Amino acid sequence: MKAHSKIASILLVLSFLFLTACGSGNGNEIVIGVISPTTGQSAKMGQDMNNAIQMAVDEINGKGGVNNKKIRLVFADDACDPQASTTAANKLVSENVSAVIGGYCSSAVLPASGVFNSAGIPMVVTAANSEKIPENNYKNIFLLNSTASAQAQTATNYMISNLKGKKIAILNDNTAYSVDLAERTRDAIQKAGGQVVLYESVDPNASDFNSVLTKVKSKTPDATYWTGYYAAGGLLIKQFKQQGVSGSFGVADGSVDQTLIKIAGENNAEGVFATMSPLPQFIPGAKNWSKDYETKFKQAPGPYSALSYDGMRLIIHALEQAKSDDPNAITGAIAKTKGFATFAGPVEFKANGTLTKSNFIMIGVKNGQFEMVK
Amino acid sequence: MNTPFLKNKSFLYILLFIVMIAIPLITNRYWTDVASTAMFYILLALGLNIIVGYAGLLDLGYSAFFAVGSYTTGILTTQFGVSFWISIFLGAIFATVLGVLIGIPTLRLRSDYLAIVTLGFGEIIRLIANNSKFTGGASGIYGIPKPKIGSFVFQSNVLLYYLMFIFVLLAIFVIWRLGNSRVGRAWKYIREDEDAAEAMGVNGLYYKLLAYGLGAMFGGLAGSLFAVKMSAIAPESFGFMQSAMILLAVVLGGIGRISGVILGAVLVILLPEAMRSFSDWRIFLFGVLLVLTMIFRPNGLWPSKKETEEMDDPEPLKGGSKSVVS
Amino acid sequence: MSLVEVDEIELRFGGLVAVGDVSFQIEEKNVVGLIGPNGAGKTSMFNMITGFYKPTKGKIIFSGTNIVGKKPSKITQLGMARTFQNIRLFPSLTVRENVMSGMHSKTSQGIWGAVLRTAKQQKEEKEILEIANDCLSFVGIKKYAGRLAKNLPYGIQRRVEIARALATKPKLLLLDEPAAGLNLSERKELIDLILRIKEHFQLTVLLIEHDVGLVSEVADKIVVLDYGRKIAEGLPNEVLANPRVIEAYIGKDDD
Amino acid sequence: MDIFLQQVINALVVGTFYGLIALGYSMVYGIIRLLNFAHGDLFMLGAFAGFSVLSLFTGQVGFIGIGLALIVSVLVVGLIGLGVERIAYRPLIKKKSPKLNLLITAVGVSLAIEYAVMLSYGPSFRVYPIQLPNTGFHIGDVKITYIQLGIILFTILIMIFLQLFIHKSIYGKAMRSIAIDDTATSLMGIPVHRFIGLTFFMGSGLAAVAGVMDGIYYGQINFLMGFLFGLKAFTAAVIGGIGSVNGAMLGGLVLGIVETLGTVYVGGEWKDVFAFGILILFLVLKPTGLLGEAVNERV
Repeated sequence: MKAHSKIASILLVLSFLFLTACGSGNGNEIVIGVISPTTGQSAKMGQDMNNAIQMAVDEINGKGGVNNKKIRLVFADDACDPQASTTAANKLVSENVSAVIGGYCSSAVLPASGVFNSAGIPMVVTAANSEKIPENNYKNIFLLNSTASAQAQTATNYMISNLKGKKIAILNDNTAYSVDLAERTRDAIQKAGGQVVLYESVDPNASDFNSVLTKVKSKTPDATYWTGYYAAGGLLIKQFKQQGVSGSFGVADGSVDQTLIKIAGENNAEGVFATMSPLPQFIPGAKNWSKDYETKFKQAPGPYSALSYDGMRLIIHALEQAKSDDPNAITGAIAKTKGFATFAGPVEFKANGTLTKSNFIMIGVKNGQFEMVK
Repeated sequence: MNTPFLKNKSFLYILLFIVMIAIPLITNRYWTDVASTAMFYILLALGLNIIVGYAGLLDLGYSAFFAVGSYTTGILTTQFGVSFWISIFLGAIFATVLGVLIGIPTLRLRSDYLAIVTLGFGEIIRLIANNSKFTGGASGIYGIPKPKIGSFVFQSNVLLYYLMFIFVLLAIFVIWRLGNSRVGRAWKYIREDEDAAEAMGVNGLYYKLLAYGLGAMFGGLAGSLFAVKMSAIAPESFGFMQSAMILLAVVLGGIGRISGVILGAVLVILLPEAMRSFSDWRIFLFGVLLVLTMIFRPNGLWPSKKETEEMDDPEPLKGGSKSVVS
Repeated sequence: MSLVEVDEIELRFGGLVAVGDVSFQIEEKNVVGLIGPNGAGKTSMFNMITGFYKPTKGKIIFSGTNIVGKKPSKITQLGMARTFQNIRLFPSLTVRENVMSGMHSKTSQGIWGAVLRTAKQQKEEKEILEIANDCLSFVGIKKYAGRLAKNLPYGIQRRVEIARALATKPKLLLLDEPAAGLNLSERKELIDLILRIKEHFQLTVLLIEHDVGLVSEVADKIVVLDYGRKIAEGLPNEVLANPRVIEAYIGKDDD
Repeated sequence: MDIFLQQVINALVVGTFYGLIALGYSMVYGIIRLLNFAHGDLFMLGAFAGFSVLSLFTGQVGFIGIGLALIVSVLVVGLIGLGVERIAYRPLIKKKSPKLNLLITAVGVSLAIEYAVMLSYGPSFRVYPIQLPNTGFHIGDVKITYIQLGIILFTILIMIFLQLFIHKSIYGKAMRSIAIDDTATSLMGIPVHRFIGLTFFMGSGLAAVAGVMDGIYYGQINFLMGFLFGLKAFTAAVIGGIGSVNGAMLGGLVLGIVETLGTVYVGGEWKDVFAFGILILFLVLKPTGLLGEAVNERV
């Protein structure tokens, strides 16, 4: 008796799930999908992105919507995991979204972009920036954040020209994003006539980097550049200073977070330089926006909030241009974008979906805060 | 009273089969994707069940075999233009060989040591995938083509779902027959009491290796299918969490029994999808579930087999004091 | 002719000599009893013959082959079967499956046979089932065939273990304290069973027992161990009258 | 040469942490032959308990604050360790469940602890509310900070205390006799479960000490930090000989040195491959470790 009632109940659960799955938007609204990590280790980043996207949508809906239709957002959690990401992407496709925005971890964006490509839905990626994404040559995937090679170039220029560095050490945390950036920085430095005295990977889950840093110290570098995330970055800075390694320490955009300074300790972090996509607090025109964001969500915008806000505005702009919510028309309109104004300056795309112009800026830590470097 | 019950049960199995066939036809892309994920989890869980459920060896690094299958298909199809069908075959062979190579020195160890060794080994495989050039390093391999027969390409999710379904049916058939054979019984004897099994002439090491190799093979198969389904693979997918989830699938439904393992795999995939808003609670709840299952229902959620009394020899026997076999 | 020749066997655990310099023979179709007080080295002796312990010195010849250093499973395949002092069944398997394990060493089907269900495999499976049922009937527990081993009373579990050993079709059956924990009527049934086994299967039996009375009722020959050494060997009534044996037992009681 | 010596100092500090966690692993395994998979997570819990205590202080935290954090953390985590034994393991041990079930339970406990902490403290890294100065002294070109010295000295103190406790008190004898035969021990009137509980409490407490010291030294904690550390600690326990107190410490130091040398001569990304590689080598070639005694399994 028990066995078959069990199977029956499984069938019941299954059919229930399918029923709830059905039901999609009606003709009076435009459905836009948001894919970002809202659970797992990067949950905060995803939430910061979602907030900014919601803010842009609320603004336009407050003005009566676009093309006389209101925009409705559908959120899907990719948990920064490739497997969860394809499921999330398929969920959005099933919801008949017109376009998709989001994408924080490159490793999750890679498989998801394949799903959107085969479904013909445009995606505006507002954080992830691995070079592997454009290498697929998908015509409907657009990267609003400059890719690793642009950042590598910005970092190289700063270290070689501004710091007058010759001997550079590069450390990465062995994740897709970090290795990619590290490799490109190494190549750029060598091309610019600098010398890469040490190129190493560290385990981001470890907390003791002294052995690597002793190795760095022995090479007496003029600058050390870290391409990983802020948690390990903070510890590296702290132990870097403890050991008294020569030269300055710099980090890439993944480490630009107030927590980096807290982990490292204010004294240790002083003078650390960073390459970063434009944060609202560094852009004169974005001061008011940051304030609005804080009033609305009771917290400061995250590193990718501004880009996500601009990404959503870009999609709205494309909807207006295309005068349609057909995915293909939106793709076409985004590809044809010319000089669309964002916090980081005017935006347009190359054929592979990356920005024509790098938007990276140099910032540095002063008195425990990140500030623009003049 | 047995016959109507049996009929009822097989009726339900047929119904289940029809539902499984119908899923992509009556639902949307999302549920087809979830169902495909469930399919390949079933395959993984069935494979791990040979090792954990049948032979009683705790393997905490099963995702290593799954990684070998994935990377074999990923590398061969993208860099050498090898057909998927050859790559899945080779993937299964590599996984099996690796399983045997790892098994020879480690299967002599005590069961708890084995658990940690397999865990360490799983991490080593993940790190190799992460640190090596030929595996695409940390960003993995992308642009893996879909399988095809002649000019027919398994392009859509639906076709891939059916492909996986066929593999799952095949696996059920093979593992069910193995489980009910001399080999399957030998595994269970080892699981129940290795010394006693040895005393009955069962070569423990040989059968443990066999279980390990076969389990690895199914892991490799599932890995190849995973690679073509995802089209991009990265080392993140092959960590300890993956191994733990597969283990949970095996334990939750009913360790050692095919129907239980399938139920477990479906639950492990379906529950988090059904409770998306609780997803932060997911792994916590899974951990608690593992503990509760072991304490209260060590044989899993699937109902246990009934014991039967048989008629025979008139000579009555008086039992002594009741005891537990230790 | 002797089926087993134990030749100057020695077993040390570190510095401790558990069994030292013991030799004896087991003649074919005899019931031999191995007795001795607690800690005399009976079980160690037993574990060496069955391959669970490796002796540090000496030879054990079983039907012409030296089995020292062979795995237990290999020794079982050569025709030896054992029971355990503290019953070692496969607890969550049925009694029938337990007894079927005995046929493992007499059959050969592997993966392909199992998956393809070849004619040969099916024949073997049928044979395994038949023999298992026969053995169950012989020890009188067919009724319990479908029950899980762990849910049965002690006396029945003992019989399952003997049935399982019989299913290996052994030349030599080794019983490790089969009477331990049995009540009087069960003990009597056990004596009957051992005699029936000997007669019906024409088997050789090595019996380890604490219960000297039981051994003297069934054994053709008795070997006595004390402190790891052999102190007597011979016909039951001779051995039991041997003053050294009496001293070993009584001296022990006085401790 | 100086660089090599500096690396040895680095290795010593890491090894100290591994050793402290390995102690608890070893003690629990020594007494009930259970591989407490969740042990690394107790270390993590210790770090978080210390975090909570130190967060109560405003302004500069002195030695009193650190002492308080250590004591509270040891008590809290010790009790949680006791609770885990009581709730998750004891029912199975009493039922004489197969070892497989116990191990699976341990994996479940580990996941539950990790994600319970994630749910209450959040998934991101937390910064320890204490910043100690970088000052230290030089021996030649080798720099040793006072914190490093403090950690090493404190650990040596704990080791001495443990040695005395195990060898001079009834506890050590009871522990060994339980390991040999728990039924016989309980027949002799020794409260076996109380001693098992005490072992869990002490093992968990040691992990908590390591957790707080880790938090203070590195300054950053996360709910998953125990997983890798636990594995490494197990490796250390195996290298030293599981069940042996001195072995656990020695194993920790050996592992620290192996990892550091691996980082120096091969590369940081292969560090863990070295650690797990040496674990497998030891288990296969010398399962009793450097200082362990052979354990006979009863037939």
